[in-house]
Amino acid sequence: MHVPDGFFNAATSISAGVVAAAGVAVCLRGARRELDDRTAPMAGLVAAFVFAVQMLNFPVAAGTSGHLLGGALAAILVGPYTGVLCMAVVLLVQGVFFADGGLTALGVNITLMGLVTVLAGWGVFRLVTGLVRGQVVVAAFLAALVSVPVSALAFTLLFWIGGTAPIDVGTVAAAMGGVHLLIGIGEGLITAATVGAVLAVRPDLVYGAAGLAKPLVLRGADGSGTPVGEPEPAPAAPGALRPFLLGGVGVTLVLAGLVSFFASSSPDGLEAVAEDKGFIDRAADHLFGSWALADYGEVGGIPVGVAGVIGVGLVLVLTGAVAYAARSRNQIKV
Amino acid sequence: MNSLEVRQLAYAYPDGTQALFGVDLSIARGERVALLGPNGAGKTTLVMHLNGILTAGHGSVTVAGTPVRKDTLSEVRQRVGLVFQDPDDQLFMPTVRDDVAFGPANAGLRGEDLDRVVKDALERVGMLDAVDRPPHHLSFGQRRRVAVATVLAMEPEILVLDEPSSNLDPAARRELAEILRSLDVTVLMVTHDLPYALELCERALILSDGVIAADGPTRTLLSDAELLARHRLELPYGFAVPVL
Amino acid sequence: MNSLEVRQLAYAYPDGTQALFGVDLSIARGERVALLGPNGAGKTTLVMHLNGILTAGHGSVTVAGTPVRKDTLSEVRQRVGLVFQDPDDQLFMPTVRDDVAFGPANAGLRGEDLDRVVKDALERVGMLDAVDRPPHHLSFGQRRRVAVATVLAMEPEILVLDEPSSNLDPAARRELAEILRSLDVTVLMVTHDLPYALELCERALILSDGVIAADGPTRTLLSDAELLARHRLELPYGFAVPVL
Amino acid sequence: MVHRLPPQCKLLAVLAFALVVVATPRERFWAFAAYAALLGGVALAARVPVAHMVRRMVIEVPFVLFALLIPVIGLGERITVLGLSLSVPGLWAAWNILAKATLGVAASVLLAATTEPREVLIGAQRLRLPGLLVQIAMFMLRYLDVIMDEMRRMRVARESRGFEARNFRQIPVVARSAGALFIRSYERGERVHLAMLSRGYSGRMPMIRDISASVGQWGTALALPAAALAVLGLSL
Ligand SMILES: Nc1ncnc2c1ncn2[C@@H]1O[C@H](COP(=O)(O)OP(=O)(O)OP(=O)(O)O)[C@@H](O)[C@H]1O
Ligand SMILES: Nc1ncnc2c1ncn2[C@@H]1O[C@H](COP(=O)(O)OP(=O)(O)OP(=O)(O)O)[C@@H](O)[C@H]1O
Ligand SMILES: [Mg+2]
Ligand SMILES: [Mg+2]
Repeated sequence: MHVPDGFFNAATSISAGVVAAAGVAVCLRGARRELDDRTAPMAGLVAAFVFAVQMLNFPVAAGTSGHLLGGALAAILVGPYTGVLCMAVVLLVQGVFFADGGLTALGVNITLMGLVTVLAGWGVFRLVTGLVRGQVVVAAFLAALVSVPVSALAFTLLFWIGGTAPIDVGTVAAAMGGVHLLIGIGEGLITAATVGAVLAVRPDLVYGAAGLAKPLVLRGADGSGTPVGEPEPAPAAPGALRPFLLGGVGVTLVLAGLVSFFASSSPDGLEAVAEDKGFIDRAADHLFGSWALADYGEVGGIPVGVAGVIGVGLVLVLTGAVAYAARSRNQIKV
Repeated sequence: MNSLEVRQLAYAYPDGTQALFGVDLSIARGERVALLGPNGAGKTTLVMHLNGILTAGHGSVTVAGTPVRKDTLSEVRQRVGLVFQDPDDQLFMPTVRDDVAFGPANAGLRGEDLDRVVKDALERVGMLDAVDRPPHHLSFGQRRRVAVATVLAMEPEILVLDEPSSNLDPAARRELAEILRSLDVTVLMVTHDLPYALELCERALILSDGVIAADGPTRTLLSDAELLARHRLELPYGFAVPVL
Repeated sequence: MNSLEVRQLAYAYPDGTQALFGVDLSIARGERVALLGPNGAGKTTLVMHLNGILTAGHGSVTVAGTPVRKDTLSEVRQRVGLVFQDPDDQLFMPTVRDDVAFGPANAGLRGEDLDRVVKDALERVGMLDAVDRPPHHLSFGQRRRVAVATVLAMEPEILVLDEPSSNLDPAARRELAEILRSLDVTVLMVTHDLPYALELCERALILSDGVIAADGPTRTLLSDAELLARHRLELPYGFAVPVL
Repeated sequence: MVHRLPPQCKLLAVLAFALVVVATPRERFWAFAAYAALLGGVALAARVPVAHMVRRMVIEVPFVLFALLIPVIGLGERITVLGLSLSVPGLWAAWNILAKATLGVAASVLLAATTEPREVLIGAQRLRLPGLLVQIAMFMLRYLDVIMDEMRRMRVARESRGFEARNFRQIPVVARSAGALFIRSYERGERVHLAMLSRGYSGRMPMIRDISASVGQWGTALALPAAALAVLGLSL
């Protein structure tokens, strides 16, 4: 999904650049709180890891293949602020050294693959860990799963607003969302496997899942042991709904903000929307019905934020349901 | 004032494995001390505390009178030079030259002085020819030598070496001994090579199961076959402690 | 039929450094041979050709009559067990058990047989206690032992070891010698530990600057101080070649 | 000469060039030809082999495919080309993306081919990119080596014990090693970082070489975007 130069018009590229720069600036301040003096090496390592696994292509149905985005993984391992920084650096390095993603599209790329994936991933992660305490791996799976289609929908939306080609946003969103839901499953599996493995041997490395330290033992000359030191206090249970809401609202705000911000640069799109009265029906129809890009010739354009917001909402509801199911199963077991 | 003072040091790795169970030792300025012990005894773990790479879970470490704490780390690291057991952990720059220059450059050295220090350190370990090669393209023994050079270039007061002679060819092993003897610094050397310990160090410590099990003149310890055997140590076949 | 046949083997690394300049050697079935030589001589490079990790730039390698080629690789690797110089190159699975089981499982072993083989190999190197720990959380010496176990578990016909005794504690060093003596396989062992070579191997090769510089009974080579000195080899201080 | 220019000059030049390219209206065919010629000139002066350029530009392929799809799914007026019904705005858009993306990729490849990554980052620092970002990027490049190395080691280790990744069923093995890879490289990275700290690292790479740029060097570097801008001006 690395957007090259020339994909978006200049206004969109620059506006996205402003959004990205603002986001990164906020994260630069927040990151220091997350990791103190180890920020740079830790983030660098996660960035390198994300970069490396982005080269792992896995097959998705119908002859396409996807690769890891890594936003959710980064957020879970080093926290959301540092996570955004990691993604920004990955994209920067890819753009500058590997010509992967255009230099003028850096803002778009950071917004879509950094800000959106991290926010969506982290929001879902907090929601699920808040609902079912200790299910970090499940939460990681869902977070990663959701982050991919959300990012794809954001891309579609942005392209519809400020892209250099006219498209039918509904069909493209449906197609993009569908394919990326599948890619999201791959993303979710790899993320869950990685987080699970790290959790098993270095729980201290998973942000927010701080482990319980055993007390140390001192051994005398006779071989007898005396315990010393007090175990560290257990981390406070993450607040259930509030962080999630913040995350979810954040994602929606970013999308909505982008929509209104770019509306002016794309009058044709707006006019088309204005003409199209029954757009909600149409949107639902497209989201669920027309995977095969059947009627692209006929439609003039589809609701702006609506497709995106519906997409986001749908995904959140879905995750909520899955999390709820997971919790009730958990309770039965206990 | 002692160069190194360790009091009741205990440490557990993040995964819960406790490696040190209350280590006590002190080493005077200018002493050369061998640290012996079986695999997994905690030698490397102990050594990593001496310049604050690991932080004591309990107890204290004092280097030349300065306690090792967050706020004293940079001073401590200036004084203690540590050669890691695995040279790949130690070498990280794109060329051998940059790697050896890294420490002195951080200490403020520049230009010709820097070049001279780098050349000197590499010459001592016989790796001057490789100065422009990337470290990860060297043979294992060559990497170990460069690792030693990076630390020599910093001219530390206290030199801590974790199995420096392993993977060195026999001549390099002897040359390293000569270098260490020629320096006027405190040396703590982890080794499984008991003849080497005897050759270089007057005093030896045995670390076993995370505590110091013996401390005394190397010659005395190595003559006590029973003590050695208790800690999985033994003199190699064909070797006899030379009579003075 | 010879276990190993190397003919005119030359090799240059991708960065242009030529490490081997025409190596010739042959080792008969059941022999135990030591490969000696200074740092950077090309020992590791040579050894990596013996199971096809590196591919000959010129010349040929034949293992038990099978030439090492792309299409014979899996057969060759079944026969040749290689213990790397750096245990981190060898261990990659999340637990010690998985790592030791990896080779036999690839060869088709399952269930109880697999468990038995794993347990057996770990017991031999004294690491059975660590069976469920992640290998990268072991001490260096412990990792080296597990690395040896991964290869023992594959029961290869030809065992190639790159400095297996470095970082081992003295008792483990002796135990490894006993294991190697107890196995009825061909052994090629790279080492800088000349007494160890003398103890274990009847025959020795000296590789120097990418060619074989000497080949003969270990005892004879080690008694030739001048030959040794030419190749940066020397017997350690306090060691005398024991009289038979 | 291109190789020796200070990295901050080159970085800024490439960025400015890409901006000019993106800002060029898509109807001005010959402006794009002139840009391509400019890049060709730089590549010639820097002696970057054509084969290298081509190989590195493969990265663009997925988006070329996407661009080719746009005329098919695009909206608006349609024409028929070789029996295919294509959208005219879609065709324009595809051309626009192909031309601009290709030029952008070529410029980046040229930059990467003539400058060490570490230098680019030092240059970026000079251009006031936040220090923390530069540091993260430095560590990323450093650890990329570590991770690639660990990946290679793990692959060799697997293969030398009889593993062949041909079979679909062996995916679990690879998946299991992904987690192990992270921890391994993390812990090695951690130790390397500690080794740096124990040799006095304080968050900034020591400047072993000085890289300040002279006015002349700025002039040389900015000649590229200036020429591009001139082309744009002329084409209006
Ligand atoms: N990163 C780690 N995580 C968890 N446990 C570890 C780690 N490193 C070492 N250990 C364990 O701590 C104990 C002490 O290890 P240490 O590396 O200090 O031993 P050592 O005396 O240096 O051994 P060797 O002679 O083999 O190098 C061992 O039981 C080891 O398994
Ligand atoms: N990956 C590599 N790339 C380039 N050159 C290399 C690489 N590995 C080793 N070399 C070079 O090849 C030569 C032989 O190296 P090799 O590792 O075979 O030596 P060795 O005999 O095993 O030494 P040691 O006793 O130190 O392990 C050396 O000059 C070394 O610098
Ligand atoms: Mg150790
Ligand atoms: Mg070697």
